[in-house]
Amino acid sequence: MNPKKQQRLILFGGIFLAAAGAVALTLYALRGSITYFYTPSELALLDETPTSPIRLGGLVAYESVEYDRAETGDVVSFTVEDGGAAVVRVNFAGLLPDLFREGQGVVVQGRMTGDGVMTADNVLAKHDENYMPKEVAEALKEQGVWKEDETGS
Amino acid sequence: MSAFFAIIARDVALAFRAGGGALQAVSFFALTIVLFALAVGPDLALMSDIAAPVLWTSALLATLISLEQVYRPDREDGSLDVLAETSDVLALTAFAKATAHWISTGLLLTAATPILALLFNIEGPALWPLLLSLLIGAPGLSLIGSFAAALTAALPRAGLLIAIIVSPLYAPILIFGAGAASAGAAGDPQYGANLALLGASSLFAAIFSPLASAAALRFNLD
Amino acid sequence: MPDAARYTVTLAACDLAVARGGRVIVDGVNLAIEPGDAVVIRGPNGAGKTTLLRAFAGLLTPAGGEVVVSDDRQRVFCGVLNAGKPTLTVNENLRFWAALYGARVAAARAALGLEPVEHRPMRELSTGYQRRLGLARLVLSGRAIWIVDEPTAGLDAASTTAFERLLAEHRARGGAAIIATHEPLDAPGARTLELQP
Amino acid sequence: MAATSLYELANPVRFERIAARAFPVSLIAAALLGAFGLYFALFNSPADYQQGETVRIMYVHVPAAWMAMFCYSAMAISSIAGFVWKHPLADVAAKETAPIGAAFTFLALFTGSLWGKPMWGAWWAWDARLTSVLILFFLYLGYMALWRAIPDKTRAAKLAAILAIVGFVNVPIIKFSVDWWNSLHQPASVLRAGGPSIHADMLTPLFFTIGAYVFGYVALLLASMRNELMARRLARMESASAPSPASLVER
Repeated sequence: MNPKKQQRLILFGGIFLAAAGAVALTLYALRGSITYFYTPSELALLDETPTSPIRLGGLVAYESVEYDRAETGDVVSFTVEDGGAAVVRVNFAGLLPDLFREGQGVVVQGRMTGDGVMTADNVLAKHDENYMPKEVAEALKEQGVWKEDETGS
Repeated sequence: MSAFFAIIARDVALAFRAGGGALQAVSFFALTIVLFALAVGPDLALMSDIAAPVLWTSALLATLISLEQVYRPDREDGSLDVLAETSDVLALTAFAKATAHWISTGLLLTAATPILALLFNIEGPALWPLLLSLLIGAPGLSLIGSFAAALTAALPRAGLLIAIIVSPLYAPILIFGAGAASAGAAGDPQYGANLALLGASSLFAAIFSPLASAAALRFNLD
Repeated sequence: MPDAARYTVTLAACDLAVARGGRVIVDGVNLAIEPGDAVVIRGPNGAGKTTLLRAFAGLLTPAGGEVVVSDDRQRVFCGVLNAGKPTLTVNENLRFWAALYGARVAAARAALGLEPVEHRPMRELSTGYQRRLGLARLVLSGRAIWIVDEPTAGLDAASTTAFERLLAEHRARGGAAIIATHEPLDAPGARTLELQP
Repeated sequence: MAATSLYELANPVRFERIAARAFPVSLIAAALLGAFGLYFALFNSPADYQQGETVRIMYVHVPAAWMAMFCYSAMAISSIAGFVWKHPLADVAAKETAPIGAAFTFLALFTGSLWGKPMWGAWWAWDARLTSVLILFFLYLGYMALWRAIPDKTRAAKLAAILAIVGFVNVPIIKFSVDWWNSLHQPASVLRAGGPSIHADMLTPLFFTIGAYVFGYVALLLASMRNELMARRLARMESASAPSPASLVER
């Protein structure tokens, strides 16, 4: 085998191995799911509560939002759920985005300050891919076609 | 195949001779880390929180400044012609050049990390994720970087241009590298996934970089 | 030199055109080179000698026509640059090339008289010795077709004669050479071509 | 048919003739569609059930983001065409697409930021979609910088083409980033399995503005390609005074 052919073989063999390795690693990583935020259920599965700042994503539970107008300013607390058993109670002092409401998807940045309790530095509202006029949304809800879990997540 | 190793040996030797980039890169690495530390101030807890991103960014910048040395000197003194006329598969030659660059910068930076990490209050077990991520990611930095160096081989002052071209391409390696190092230190389960994606990025760079570099070099021979 | 190792490589340029900076500067070049041939190319500065040589060497894609070589791996190009590394010693440079061309150092080093400076870094050498190191690569490569740009620029009379002798030996073994130069070159039987607008 | 018309376009003289006619047509189309689109977007489309009036930013933002990716893809495809078919206009098209694409990318980032503040509560978030689009912007800048840095334009065309092709990996990452990672940015609404999830009353103005952006791109591209070709012709005329090609003569 002449050197050129031999080197071509090395090149293509190397490319094939590297490609296989890259695909395998990517599949492995996607199985572990690399996330922009944790959901409450994922957080509950962790062995120990993270001490560093994290992002928490989920839906604001219905009838969970409480405003505490103390002298320190507006403090709001609410529960974030993801349909599983685990929930996280979030305390936040600051401006909430327009989209923030019960049942809405949110991404909360902050630190865990206890088991299932989080102090937020920032609350971001996540909006979904559905765009429609208000009347249509209401009509859909009345007809019962509207599935609540379509929002957020 | 002996040519492959001869190229690596020569480039590594050159990097450590007078005017070579190896010691400059590692000094720059140390300097950036010190400057970061001075800017952050004395908060040790904050320092260990940001150690991984700071060391990763510094390693990236140190790699960046040494990239101009990969192909431009060879183009200027005629060596590139010799490499081209003796190479059977130019992509393998480009791979050898990138490997040599990794040995003389990336590996050196990784080796210097345990000491420099002390400046950011990182020691003991927290060090391992950082070292492992650099070991996996730094070859990717050299591979992608040497592609940008090949594109600009014929340009006399390409340092800034290389930085502009290569920075967006470096983004995945930086994100997954610093992400893995941070997650590993914090005991976060995303450590493995970040490390895997870092490895995938480096392997992907190992595929495209030699081929693209070879194509670029051919047009830079003219 | 053993007579058995005779070269049989030929090179032909057919209607070759080369461009520099997107403009065709040389065209209509037809040239056939047989074993033992030497071609000296002359012409004013900027006429495109170097560009043409690079096309012969296969380092530059022609703007038109083609260069055909009977064996692709038998060309060696030596430009005005010596292709050595200033911080490496003469021996280190030679050994690196030897690894690339799959050849040996000793004969080439002796042929160009480089022994006295073999352990010195290239940047410490005089211009003449640096050029000799550059030319040593032609001999070292063991390739049939030398393509050389200004081989004797910066060489003293004795060194020029030495190069002429090496060239004669190379041709005697069936080797060929294309040389661009402004200087007088004693190469018996060489064809001289002029680049004219 | 397609092949012949492509090769007809390949001839710069024919291109000039066709472009001279296509340019005003696409400019007018862009203006009309833009006017219709803006009218519908601002006055004749409903507010969103969640976002209220702020949803109207979508009509500027979504087409800009699409064009950002479209332009990069067009650039990469022209670059490949330049290598494979040696198409004389391919590198001109790629080169002139870059600044337009960069402008669209900037517009997408800027309007997205304006939209993000009231909706999400942040001007910027480092999520996968936003980050990958920002990287796209820098890829455009790198591509343009490379073109500018290399004085020899034939070489610049080839090297920039390699860079454009390499950078193309980012385009699928942008498109699928919202599916692969659970990001802050919402998933695709129009091009998705199961049909658009945008109400028809909102889809209409969106299609108008998308049309306006596409024709706007075509008009800008044609204008700048004509400019570039004219500049090259001028450069060639200037170098015509240079000596004619030399040839080898036996002496």
